[in-house]
Amino acid sequence: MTAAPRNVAIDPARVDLRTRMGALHMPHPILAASGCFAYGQQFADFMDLRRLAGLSTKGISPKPRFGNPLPRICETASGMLNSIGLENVGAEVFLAEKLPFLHELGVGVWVNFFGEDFDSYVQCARLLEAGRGRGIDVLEMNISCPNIKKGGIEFGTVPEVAHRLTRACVEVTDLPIVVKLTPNVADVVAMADAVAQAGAAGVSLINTLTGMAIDVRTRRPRIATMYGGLSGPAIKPVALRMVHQVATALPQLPICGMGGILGGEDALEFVMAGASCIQVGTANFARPDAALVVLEELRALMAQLGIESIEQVRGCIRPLPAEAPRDDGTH
Amino acid sequence: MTAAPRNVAIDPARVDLRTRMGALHMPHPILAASGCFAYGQQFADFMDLRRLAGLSTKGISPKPRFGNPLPRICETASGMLNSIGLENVGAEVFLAEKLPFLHELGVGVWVNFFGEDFDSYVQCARLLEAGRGRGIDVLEMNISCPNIKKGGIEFGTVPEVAHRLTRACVEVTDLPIVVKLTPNVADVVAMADAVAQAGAAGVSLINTLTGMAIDVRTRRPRIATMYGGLSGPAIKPVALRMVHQVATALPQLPICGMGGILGGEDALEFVMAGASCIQVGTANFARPDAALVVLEELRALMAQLGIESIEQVRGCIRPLPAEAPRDDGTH
Amino acid sequence: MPTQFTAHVDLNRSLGGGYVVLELRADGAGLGDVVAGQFVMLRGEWGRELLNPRAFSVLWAEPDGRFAVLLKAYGRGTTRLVASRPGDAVTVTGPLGRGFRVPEAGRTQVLVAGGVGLPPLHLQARQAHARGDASALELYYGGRDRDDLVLLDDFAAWGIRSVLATEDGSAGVRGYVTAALDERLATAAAAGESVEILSCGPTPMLAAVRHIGLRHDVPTWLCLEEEMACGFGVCLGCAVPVHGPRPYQYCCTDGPVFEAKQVRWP
Amino acid sequence: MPTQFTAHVDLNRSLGGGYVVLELRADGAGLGDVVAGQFVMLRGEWGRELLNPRAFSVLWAEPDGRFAVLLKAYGRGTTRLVASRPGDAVTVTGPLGRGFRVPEAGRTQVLVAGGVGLPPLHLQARQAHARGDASALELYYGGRDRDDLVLLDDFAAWGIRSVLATEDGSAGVRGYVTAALDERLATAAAAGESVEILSCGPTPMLAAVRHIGLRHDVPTWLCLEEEMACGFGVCLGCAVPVHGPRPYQYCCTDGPVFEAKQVRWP
Ligand SMILES: Cc1cc2nc3c(=O)[nH]c(=O)nc-3n(C[C@H](O)[C@H](O)[C@H](O)COP(=O)(O)OP(=O)(O)OC[C@H]3O[C@@H](n4cnc5c(N)ncnc54)[C@H](O)[C@@H]3O)c2cc1C
Ligand SMILES: Cc1cc2nc3c(=O)[nH]c(=O)nc-3n(C[C@H](O)[C@H](O)[C@H](O)COP(=O)(O)OP(=O)(O)OC[C@H]3O[C@@H](n4cnc5c(N)ncnc54)[C@H](O)[C@@H]3O)c2cc1C
Ligand SMILES: Cc1cc2nc3c(=O)[nH]c(=O)nc-3n(C[C@H](O)[C@H](O)[C@H](O)COP(=O)(O)O)c2cc1C
Ligand SMILES: Cc1cc2nc3c(=O)[nH]c(=O)nc-3n(C[C@H](O)[C@H](O)[C@H](O)COP(=O)(O)O)c2cc1C
Ligand code: FES
Ligand code: FES
Repeated sequence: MTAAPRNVAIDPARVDLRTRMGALHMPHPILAASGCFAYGQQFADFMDLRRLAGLSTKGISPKPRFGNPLPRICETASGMLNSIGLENVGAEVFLAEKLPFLHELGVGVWVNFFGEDFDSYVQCARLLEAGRGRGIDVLEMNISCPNIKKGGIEFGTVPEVAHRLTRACVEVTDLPIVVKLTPNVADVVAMADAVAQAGAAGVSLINTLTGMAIDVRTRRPRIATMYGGLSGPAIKPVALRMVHQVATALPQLPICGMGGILGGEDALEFVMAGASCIQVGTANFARPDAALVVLEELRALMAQLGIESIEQVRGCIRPLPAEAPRDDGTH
Repeated sequence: MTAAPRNVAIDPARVDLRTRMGALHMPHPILAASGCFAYGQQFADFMDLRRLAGLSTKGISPKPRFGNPLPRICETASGMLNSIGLENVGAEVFLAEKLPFLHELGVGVWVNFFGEDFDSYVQCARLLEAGRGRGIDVLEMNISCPNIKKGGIEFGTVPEVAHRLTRACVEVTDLPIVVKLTPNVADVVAMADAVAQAGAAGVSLINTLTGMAIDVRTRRPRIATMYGGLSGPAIKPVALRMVHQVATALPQLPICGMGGILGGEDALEFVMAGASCIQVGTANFARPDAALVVLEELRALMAQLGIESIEQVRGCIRPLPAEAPRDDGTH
Repeated sequence: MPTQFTAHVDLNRSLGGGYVVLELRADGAGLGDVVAGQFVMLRGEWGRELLNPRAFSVLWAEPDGRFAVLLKAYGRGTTRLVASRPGDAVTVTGPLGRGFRVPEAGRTQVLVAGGVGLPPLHLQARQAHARGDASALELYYGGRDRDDLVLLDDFAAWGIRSVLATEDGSAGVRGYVTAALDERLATAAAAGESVEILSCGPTPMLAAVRHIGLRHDVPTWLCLEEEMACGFGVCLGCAVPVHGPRPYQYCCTDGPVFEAKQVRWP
Repeated sequence: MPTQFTAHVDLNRSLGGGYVVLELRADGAGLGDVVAGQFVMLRGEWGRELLNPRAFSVLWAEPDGRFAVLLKAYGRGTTRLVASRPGDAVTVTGPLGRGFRVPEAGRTQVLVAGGVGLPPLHLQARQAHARGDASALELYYGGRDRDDLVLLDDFAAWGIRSVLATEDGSAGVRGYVTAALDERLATAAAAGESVEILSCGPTPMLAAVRHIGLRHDVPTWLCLEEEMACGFGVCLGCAVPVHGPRPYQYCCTDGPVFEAKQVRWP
């Protein structure tokens, strides 16, 4: 029969949580996700931001953007829909007014960015390059913006287009560019491969699934823009599958995993699927310190299972030997 | 301000639930979904099958198929994963041993079918044609079988391929063919359009999203085949979005909606999104009479909201006029 | 400064008509000082189905860490909270948002309440009474029927005059409370009396109050409800359309109290 | 024939060690006759997070509609059931599956139990006692420690000899119960005694029992656990690998009791 890993508990102090995204070394794998952490400040009321491996900012565009009409959010079963409209302060204001706070604090900063069209993506990367050495560690390029016009969809769904866009942005900055992919595709590996070939330092998986909810009493969509992005535990199985697909097909490409992570066990699932680090998104709304909860639960769970380091189990998932009775710890 | 529809309650007896899928007329829109209702028999213990508008059988292939190794299912947040392996008795046995029971009972029968490759799809449609006039009302062609080999993926994700396959099957039977599409695509409208052009009588939306779950204690996938199909309320927002996209882009194409329907309000959401009928799947496992619960709740809810017929509200969802304070019945 | 803490249900007091006062006791310090109109985000042990906390105006808060909210079962979250039993754990974030201002000398504050919109005005009245200027307040309170009008004794005890209106006439005048409000403002105008409106309740009522306030050109403050995920300014979900350079402000941080003329409604 | 009905929790009795006996009362007729090894699918008011019911062997069932299950908190569903209070509603489907057969004259049934695998064997013993042939039964019962060995008094009262084993030696012999079973079968073989094994418990234990039964060539019946969504043969989730023309049978309809030599395990 398939013996389960022995899982002999060890001292939590012995658990080595260090990890890296390509050249970027991190003390542990837990970051806060874009759009769920604003620019960090508000969370300082609730937690010590420096305990995070980093945070991904709200998506930044070259010019400031106002958001979408309301309602912008609604809850669904084990998830929520949002259509905020990529509202943000714009690159200049971000660099001048938001970044210094994070820089002084010394928290790792991933700047999530996008453009309204091809050129403005490149322009945004160029503008943000000014933040290198002033607090920015990574540019997380969001190519999955259903909300933006001008063929915005193609950036995230057509490998050739994503390749060209990534290449163009990589050329204007020395910051590592991690490309955030949309799950709304048939072949996520082709997308990951395309951006990897173009020089991406890694990929973030996944952004939200496009969804809809209806208020049968008002006969209106629950999101003013009709469709919104689905996040939360509901999408975790899709996120894990995509992380595993990409990690298996492109073992050299670092992956930042996310999608429905609420606790340490969720995070460990992503690591075992092949993620080098993970982001906590929607969970921050209910618990501002959600990412730290995930961190402590992850440490405790690894200790309990006798897992000594992230590297030891990253991407360790292998198929089941068929038909063996499972010792899955159930009674 | 946007006044909500007046919603003056009416007598449930006055609610007209009749609907039609193209030429197929149905007393009401509620069917049981494929793979969640076997071939019907087991449910006779729990309910009067004739009260259903119909049932979709477990997917039938030309030859019998045995299923996948275990574990085949696992639960996720507001959903479940399955990888049954399209196990079925095969077309001959279905026609000889399963169909007569349903035919005598007089319940509407949608035969969900697939093939291992292009030719076996066509062969299966030809074999099932023999069931016309002997109980089969609709052939529901499942082109979203991640589990099958030989370019199985392409059938469900490449419009041209889906078009050719549909055309070939339509030509060998006089039964209406409703094509069941996978949500694992970037552009579901292109797929729907391709099969409509090929002569499909309608589309079923949606099949399961491909997902994964991991047991961190055993370091194994919770599904033996690694990935499985995600169903249940978790996927409802994605299903509603796709139904609405297709209904808006192709108003002439009848849609059978499904994905996470547990109650009458869920069903009404799908109707308002543009579905002509709906299928209840995963919900049958917890409640064998789930589809009838949905039916009665739908009738009661429509009465309460003063909706006199399905046609009155099918596809009625319009965008919100921006910025009007909403009278959404909240306090 | 808002904090997040765990509290336990002390008492679940039914007021009839489906209204419930939930009294909670913070494990720690609790909310501290609360301005009328400020709110808390509450979340019970809801597992993974209902992810986000729900917003509730503070009805009262004591220095000892106890506080209360008034609610009614509306959807899934409020239904669970209404069913909660003493001892149940609730995660609390607050106090959040900006509340009502205190009455200025010589100006009457007309409180216009509907349904579960009562708490901010109830707290405003409680605090005015504590300061000894309850006399500057009046309550206009409307509902479908008499069951919708709760906690009236408190206002009476504080010596605050209440004008009631119900759609079925089962208490006070028949019809909407906004009609009575309209008359009240006409009288005030005639008498050259200085008044301002503080209102909280169903959005349609607030829309009507806004129009009346604007028409009579009296300062009008609306405590708004918007869908909220976080309550502390990070999800950007609770946008409120406003006039001015930026098209939106945020209900949870800029509000929930907004001045009527600021709000960009038709 | 299985039916689905609503029941309410009568009693939630803790046996220590985390084991709980949940006594339920059907609103209607209930389960009717139950064969030892048959099970029910139970689902509380779980909203939309946990969709599927959970499977539990019937511990006992009365004609008046009352019945009981033995459980322990394992994951999310069992945790909720263990926490359920008298009066809570539970949706029940059952009785489901095929149970154990009754002892043949002159043959000893050796019951091998582990953890929450006790109920089928406990019911087999109860029914044998009721028929007056409890003497044909013996219990081999293993657990991690003494807390894992519950309801022993019942077997004593029925006059059934029990051999206990715990991994920490806190009750009975130290080690796995399968060691004691092995010896028992050796003695039986030597004495030419006719025995068969009925076993239910953790899968690793069943795998060991299977090997021992096959080695000693005695009829061995295993009550298996497989992930189940429906419990009545429609989801095809609960496949059990078997020898024979078809590679799988179904735990919920063909089982949960399978003959050891039938099961296709290494
Ligand atoms: C600042 C503020 C103060 C409030 N004070 C009170 C109060 O004192 N008493 C009271 O009973 N209610 C109050 N509400 C309304 C209360 O928050 C909603 O009734 C509650 O969120 C509905 O949740 P539900 O789970 O019952 O409904 P569901 O429909 O299940 O909720 C689904 C989602 O929509 C959101 N939502 C639905 N309706 C509203 C609404 N009207 N306002 C905001 N979010 C909504 C929920 O927060 C949740 O995220 C207040 C709302 C706000 C914004
Ligand atoms: C025929 C049969 C009889 C059983 N009798 C008993 C009993 O008398 N007492 C008892 O405590 N337990 C019994 N079990 C096991 C019990 O069903 C599982 O412990 C329970 O389903 C776990 O659910 P959970 O929500 O706690 O775990 P979760 O991990 O949250 O469950 C997630 C999903 O996996 C399934 N699952 C997980 N573990 C098992 C398992 N071991 N067997 C079947 N499905 C599983 C659940 O049904 C659920 O669908 C029996 C199982 C079967 C198949
Ligand atoms: C309200 C909200 C706003 C978001 N904004 C952004 C954004 O600006 N850029 C981006 O790349 N992802 C954005 N996301 C997606 C998240 O970063 C994350 O990829 C997704 O929510 C899945 O993770 P989760 O389930 O933990 O939330 C947003 C998500 C939410 C809920
Ligand atoms: C166990 C299981 C088996 C299924 N088998 C099939 C199948 O054979 N053919 C098919 O087209 N869809 C199959 N489906 C998909 C359902 O018919 C349905 O499209 C999907 O589950 C979404 O609906 P739901 O959320 O109501 O379950 C299966 C679903 C489940 C859960
Ligand atoms: S509720 Fe999140 S920003 Fe206001
Ligand atoms: S549990 Fe569904 S077939 Fe056995």
